[in-house]
Amino acid sequence: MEVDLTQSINNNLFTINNLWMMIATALVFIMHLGFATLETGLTRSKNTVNILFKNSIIPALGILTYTLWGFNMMYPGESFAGSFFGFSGFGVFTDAEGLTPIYNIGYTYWTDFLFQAMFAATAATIVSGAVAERIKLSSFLIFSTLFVGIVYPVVGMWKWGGGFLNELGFYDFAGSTIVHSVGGWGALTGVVFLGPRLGKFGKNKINPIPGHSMPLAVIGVFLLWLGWFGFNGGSVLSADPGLVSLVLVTTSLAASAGGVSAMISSWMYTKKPDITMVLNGILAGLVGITAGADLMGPLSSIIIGGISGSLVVFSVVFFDKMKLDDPVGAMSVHLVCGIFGTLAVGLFGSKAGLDQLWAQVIGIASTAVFVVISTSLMWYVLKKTMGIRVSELEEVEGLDFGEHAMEAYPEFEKVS
Amino acid sequence: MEVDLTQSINNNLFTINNLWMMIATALVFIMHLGFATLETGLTRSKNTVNILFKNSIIPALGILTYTLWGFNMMYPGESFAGSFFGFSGFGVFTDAEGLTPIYNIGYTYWTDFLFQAMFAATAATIVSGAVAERIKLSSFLIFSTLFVGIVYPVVGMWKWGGGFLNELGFYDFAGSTIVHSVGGWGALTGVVFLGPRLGKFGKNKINPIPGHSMPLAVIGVFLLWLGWFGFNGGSVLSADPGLVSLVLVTTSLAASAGGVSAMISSWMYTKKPDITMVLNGILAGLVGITAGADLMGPLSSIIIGGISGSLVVFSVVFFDKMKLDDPVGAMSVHLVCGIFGTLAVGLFGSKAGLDQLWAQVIGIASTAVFVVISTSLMWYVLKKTMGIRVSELEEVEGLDFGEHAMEAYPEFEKVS
Amino acid sequence: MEVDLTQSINNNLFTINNLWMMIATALVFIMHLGFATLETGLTRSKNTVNILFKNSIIPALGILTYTLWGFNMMYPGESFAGSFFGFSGFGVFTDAEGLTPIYNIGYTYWTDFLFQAMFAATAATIVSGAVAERIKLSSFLIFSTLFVGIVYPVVGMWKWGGGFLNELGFYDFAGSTIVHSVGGWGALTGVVFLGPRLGKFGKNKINPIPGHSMPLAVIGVFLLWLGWFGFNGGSVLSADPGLVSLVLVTTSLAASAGGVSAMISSWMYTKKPDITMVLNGILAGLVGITAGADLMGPLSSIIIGGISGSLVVFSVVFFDKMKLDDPVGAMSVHLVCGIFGTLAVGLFGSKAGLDQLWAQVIGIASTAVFVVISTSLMWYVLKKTMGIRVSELEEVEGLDFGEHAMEAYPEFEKVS
Amino acid sequence: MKKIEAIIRPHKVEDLHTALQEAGFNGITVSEVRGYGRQKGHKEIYRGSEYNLEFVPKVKIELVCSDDAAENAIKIIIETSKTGQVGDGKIFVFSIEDAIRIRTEESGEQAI
Amino acid sequence: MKKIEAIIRPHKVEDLHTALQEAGFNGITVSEVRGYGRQKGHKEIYRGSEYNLEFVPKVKIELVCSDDAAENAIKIIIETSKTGQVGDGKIFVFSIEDAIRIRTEESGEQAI
Amino acid sequence: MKKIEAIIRPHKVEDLHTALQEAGFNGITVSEVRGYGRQKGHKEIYRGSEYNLEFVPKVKIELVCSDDAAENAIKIIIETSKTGQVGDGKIFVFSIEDAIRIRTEESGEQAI
Ligand SMILES: Nc1ncnc2c1ncn2[C@@H]1O[C@H](COP(=O)(O)OP(=O)(O)O)[C@@H](O)[C@H]1O
Ligand SMILES: Nc1ncnc2c1ncn2[C@@H]1O[C@H](COP(=O)(O)OP(=O)(O)O)[C@@H](O)[C@H]1O
Ligand SMILES: Nc1ncnc2c1ncn2[C@@H]1O[C@H](COP(=O)(O)OP(=O)(O)O)[C@@H](O)[C@H]1O
Repeated sequence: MEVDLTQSINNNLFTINNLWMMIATALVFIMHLGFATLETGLTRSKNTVNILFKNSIIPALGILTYTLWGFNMMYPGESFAGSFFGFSGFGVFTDAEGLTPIYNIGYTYWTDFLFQAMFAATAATIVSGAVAERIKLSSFLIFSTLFVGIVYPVVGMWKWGGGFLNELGFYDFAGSTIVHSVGGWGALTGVVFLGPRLGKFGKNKINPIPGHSMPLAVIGVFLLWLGWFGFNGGSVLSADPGLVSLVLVTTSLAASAGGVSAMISSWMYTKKPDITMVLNGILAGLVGITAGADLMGPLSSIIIGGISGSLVVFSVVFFDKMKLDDPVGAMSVHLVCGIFGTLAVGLFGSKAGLDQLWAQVIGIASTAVFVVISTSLMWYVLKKTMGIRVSELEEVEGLDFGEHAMEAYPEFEKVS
Repeated sequence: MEVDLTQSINNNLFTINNLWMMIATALVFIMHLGFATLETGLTRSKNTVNILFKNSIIPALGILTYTLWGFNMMYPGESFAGSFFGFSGFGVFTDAEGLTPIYNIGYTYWTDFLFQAMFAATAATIVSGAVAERIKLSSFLIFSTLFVGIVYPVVGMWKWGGGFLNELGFYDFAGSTIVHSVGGWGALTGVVFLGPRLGKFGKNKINPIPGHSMPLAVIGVFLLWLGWFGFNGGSVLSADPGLVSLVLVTTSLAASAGGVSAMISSWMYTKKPDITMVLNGILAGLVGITAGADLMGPLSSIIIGGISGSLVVFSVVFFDKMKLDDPVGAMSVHLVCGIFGTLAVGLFGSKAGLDQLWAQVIGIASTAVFVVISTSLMWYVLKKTMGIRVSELEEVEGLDFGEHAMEAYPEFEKVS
Repeated sequence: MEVDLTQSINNNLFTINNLWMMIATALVFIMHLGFATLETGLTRSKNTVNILFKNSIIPALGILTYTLWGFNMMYPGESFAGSFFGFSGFGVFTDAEGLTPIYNIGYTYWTDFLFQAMFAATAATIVSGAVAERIKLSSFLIFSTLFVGIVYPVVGMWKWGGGFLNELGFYDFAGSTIVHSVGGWGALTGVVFLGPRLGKFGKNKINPIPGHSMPLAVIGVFLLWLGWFGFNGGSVLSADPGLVSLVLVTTSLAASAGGVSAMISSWMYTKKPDITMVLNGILAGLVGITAGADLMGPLSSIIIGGISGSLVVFSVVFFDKMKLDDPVGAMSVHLVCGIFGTLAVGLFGSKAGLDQLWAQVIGIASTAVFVVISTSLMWYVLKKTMGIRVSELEEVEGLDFGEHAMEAYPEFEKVS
Repeated sequence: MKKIEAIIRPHKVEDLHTALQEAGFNGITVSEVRGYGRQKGHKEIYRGSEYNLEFVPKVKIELVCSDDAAENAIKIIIETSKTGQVGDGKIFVFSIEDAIRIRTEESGEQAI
Repeated sequence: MKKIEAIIRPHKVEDLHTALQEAGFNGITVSEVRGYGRQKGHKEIYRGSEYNLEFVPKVKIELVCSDDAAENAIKIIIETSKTGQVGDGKIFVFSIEDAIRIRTEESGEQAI
Repeated sequence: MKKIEAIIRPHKVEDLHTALQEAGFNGITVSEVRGYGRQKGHKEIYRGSEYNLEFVPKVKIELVCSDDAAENAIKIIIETSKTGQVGDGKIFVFSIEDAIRIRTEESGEQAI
């Protein structure tokens, strides 16, 4: 009888944990809308249909790829895993056990799969922003499918699937490296292979190309912050009250500090408070805290967020100076702050120390090497075969005409 | 003492289940914003205030009507129910028992009521999109009130309230028929009685009337997908880990497959990838899976979503050919895919079989007959008395002027 | 052994409760996006960057201030609290006990803190709308920091921190007075000190200044309604099934009744149904029910919401007549309906009675006195030192140019 | 050559465009304007206050043609744009010194 | 008849409109333009880079009137639109061959 | 004095503006229009139906200058705006009776 009671209690805990993980999944899902509106807001209206199209279809493609093979490549299970690569077959499937605490006290097999699938698609979405306003749709779709389907799960397996980075002691709570800088490196190679948008860099002159709708950008950032509650909070992998609530606090403090610090930096640097910098600062804080969101206290979170927020301001300016054209600042947010956040695990919080720092450096470096090489290869092959950039005329007229024969705001006379 | 423990454990389970049902309620609520932005985005800006007005007031009216009598008409309880109609009195009320597991292990009386009330209003919102840009506001409000207050609860009672469709073995998990095709039939009769928008059909020519804002449409679809986690996931009526997580997976897979399949179909059909088709494809997949979201595995979900996604593309074209003018594609999404999804229960998944298929056909047919007749009557009477269509001049100038004396985007010179 | 079981059961309940409180926190967070879009929609596009900036940075500043000292000022704990003021030191910190049911069966220390921090920032956001389109950014940021950091926690402590209003029997469930009318009084003094926008009041003539985007306003109101599920539902401070679900029902019924009643009032008053009034009516109903959301039945909720919805319509007109220029109607919604809602606790529901009514009046009055005096002082000092209003030229050209050197919608030719 | 400017109701643009095309006018330029005239604009309502929106949305059509063709163009504009209600709009006729086609640098009547 | 085109500051439109109305001018057409001139536009900032927004938002007023009334119209425009700061704008005066009211087909001065 | 109106491709505005500035033309007015001409517009697709978007986005440049300067202005416009593809646009030249600078009330060539 007592056994029965214990099991009921256990089942209840399982149900609670699983409930939180499902909600976290929904929150990560809504990040895709966040990315869609942010990227749309920060680009020109003549490319809006194109950006919306990419950001609507990527989650769909990502979830399908992950179903077909990605999940089993990233989490192959012990019997199918090496240190660098593993695979346990195509498709997703579970027996009855997968729906009980025997599978995992924190979630069912299905929740596990869906939560990870939502994560996977975010990596490709990060690239989407950086290459916006000039990339060919068909090439981008192929790139994204390979990126979500191969590059992301391979790196993910190194750490979360039990691969060599995990053995090595590398720590990345919710993916400053595994998700954000993977996306960031893919963005960087994309930007290099594509080149800047027409008119972005004059001789000795950087021409800002303002995005067409600040309200959309703000909607995006708030939705991303909201989604991050699931991204980081869900990475606890249970509803553990102390840990999840700590993670939400560190996440929010880093976001707040990132926003305020970016406001101050940009106000001092350009003499005017720049809303796009505040928005990027908030995201920078979020990315920065992601690797160690469960290890930090309030003060460390504020410091990490604050540093990230300033970093992003100068990073945006730096990439502009390097003539690397990233319309939405994806590299500054996800790559630069992803790296910083990963290092921060060795510098602040309960794991700080030289050994840890070294493990973090190895994690960052091996990810960099693999993603840069594999994505460069992908871009190279795509460039040589089908081409990755739209024609000049198409770029000038807008990708909405060229790729979609459609306008995002087709009205001419409002009252016609 | 053990009894006490068992009861505490039971109470905890009740609290968890109820928590999920409340969250599902909130998710279904946000679908109303999804409908509002989707319909606004797919119509012209001169009718934007009107559409926003309808979509803002419908949930309010729907919830109130449901409070006053709808809930008790749809769920009359055994003692007040016939096979076709039941009613247990006006208003909502519960004693203390309604707040304990004795009422239901999955939710309190209040949660039950509110979850169902949020559902109810969606049916009317479906109609709103199809009749947009030409319907008289006052007539529409009367229609909606009757629709949510009578048509929807009557059909709902047939199945979910324990009526004849339930006895017959008809299966409709979360309402492909009971919600979506009910809305869809109401949309169809509305479209027939109203006629097309001015200028939509020339001689031998279909004139597309593009919606004014694709970002709004995308926001709408993502919010609807999010809301569907509550719509389908909440229809489990408890937080059962295995079942709810399965439902979220089948829901997401069908949505993804719907989007991808619509992309492919429209790309092949018109030679360009059409964002509005991808959006409708996602919704089509969601509607399609709704009847059997708890019965399918991953593969069946992908197939059902995929078929729905193609179906919607050709259905939009078909209704255009039939000169049935539906600005947002509500009939294609909710009616066509609602029917297909209901049939799919007999074709795929754990209930597939000829008997089941037959039960599904009867459910679809009886719903069709009742909704078509009752709504036709309503439209007919409204048309003969107060009229259902605005004047030609008002339609040309926009309903925002005529019905509201207001503009959605009133700025002329941005800097005045 | 039984002790162990009891404790496990207790821990499960703690985990559930805490889960709901974290979700409520996320819902309150999203209200900030609701305020941002609502206020942006109801103002002119030349001030859009400015409004978005304020609404993006306020939550960040608010959360940080609350971390540094606000939380400890509002909830000082018994040992540090007087009747009117208390403080238990800087920063947030907890030992292991704070993460167990010993701290509180409903939530961990971290959840407690974050939920309250999200609440705090809403008070400043309320002011932001009323003073929009003419206030100097730097002065507003200082005002907001002091407002969230001092005014709000002091009043909050009177009731929720165990101060004199609590002892007196004053009742304010989720903050009709403590949050909304605090914000509302701050808005009123701000409006008085600033004066109306240029061109708002001609001689004997009120010139409406329409907001630039109704879709944004609608998005805002729906997000606020959604957030209110957390605002009111979370104020139960546990996941108690009966109480939370009742609160969600009363909240939704009041919102619905508010919307419908505002529709009817405005339709009768101006002969046209006014969407902005419906939106304000929904918010009015929400504010009105907030003080007694756990005390009312369905009928009282509908009555309270209905009265609030009419009140807001006539209040907007009244403030216009008094030449108090409030671009978004913040005073009508938050102040007027905040007061009414607080009184409603003495008039309807389970606590109704003369004694209670008297306690409510005292709570309203003491809040009024303190907030009006303290904020007037702040506005006065700011006005005399750095100034609180932008120059006439800046106001005419828009604050986006003057304060930010940026445009919200910078495109001139859409296709350039 | 003449330049004809017509201020018309927005929903008449398509009909006019079709009619002009059929009559052999192969180019026009269209822009969005707001007009004030005898047609006094709508009463609008915003948050409980009424106000008069004095400016009415109109469309301006610009058409350059040979002196001979002008009369016909004017006829077509009147035919398609007239509803008989106040606010139908105006036609203004200017003489123009020269027209140049940028692509070919042709000038005069060849250019149009 | 004359056509007067004035490029003015956007926030002057309402005053000008009122003044013209009071002086008996019963019709104008207004449109949104961007101008470049001695007034050099704003410095704008976007993501850490400054740039000069050279074009300034302006409003174009078009007014057709009889030869006699033109002088008065010009006076009114100058009076209401002048601030003395660079960027007040310009008035251009054209002669116009004919004006037609579409509704009535009246032409010449009757039409305006 | 002359008024030159040019209808050009939107993405040519910046180049033209720079070139005019360098040549000493210190003021222009720019507005957004849609044009129909030999360039026949795009095929667009919406929800499975194709349609032809006949009007193409163009920009109208208005420039007032002295009679002597007109030729040079025209030359510059042609040089910077010509791509040789159908749709490059048109230049129309008008004579203008007077120009007045509102700020100073100067008139004639001083005003521009
Ligand atoms: N004197 C004028 N100068 C310039 N535009 C004018 C003038 N009079 C009228 N218009 C334009 O013509 C439009 C229609 O004129 P209105 O007087 O309202 O009607 P109608 O043309 O039927 O007499 C106005 O909205 C305005 O744009
Ligand atoms: N030569 C010109 N041709 C056409 N428009 C002009 C010309 N010069 C100025 N403008 C218009 O007049 C506006 C005001 O001119 P500007 O030189 O800035 O100030 P001001 O009129 O005070 O001298 C400009 O923004 C432009 O729209
Ligand atoms: N007769 C005309 N009257 C007014 N505008 C014209 C006329 N013809 C052409 N345009 C304008 O010039 C633009 C370009 O003309 P188009 O015939 O397409 O190419 P091209 O100038 O290369 O011959 C058109 O889009 C239209 O705006």
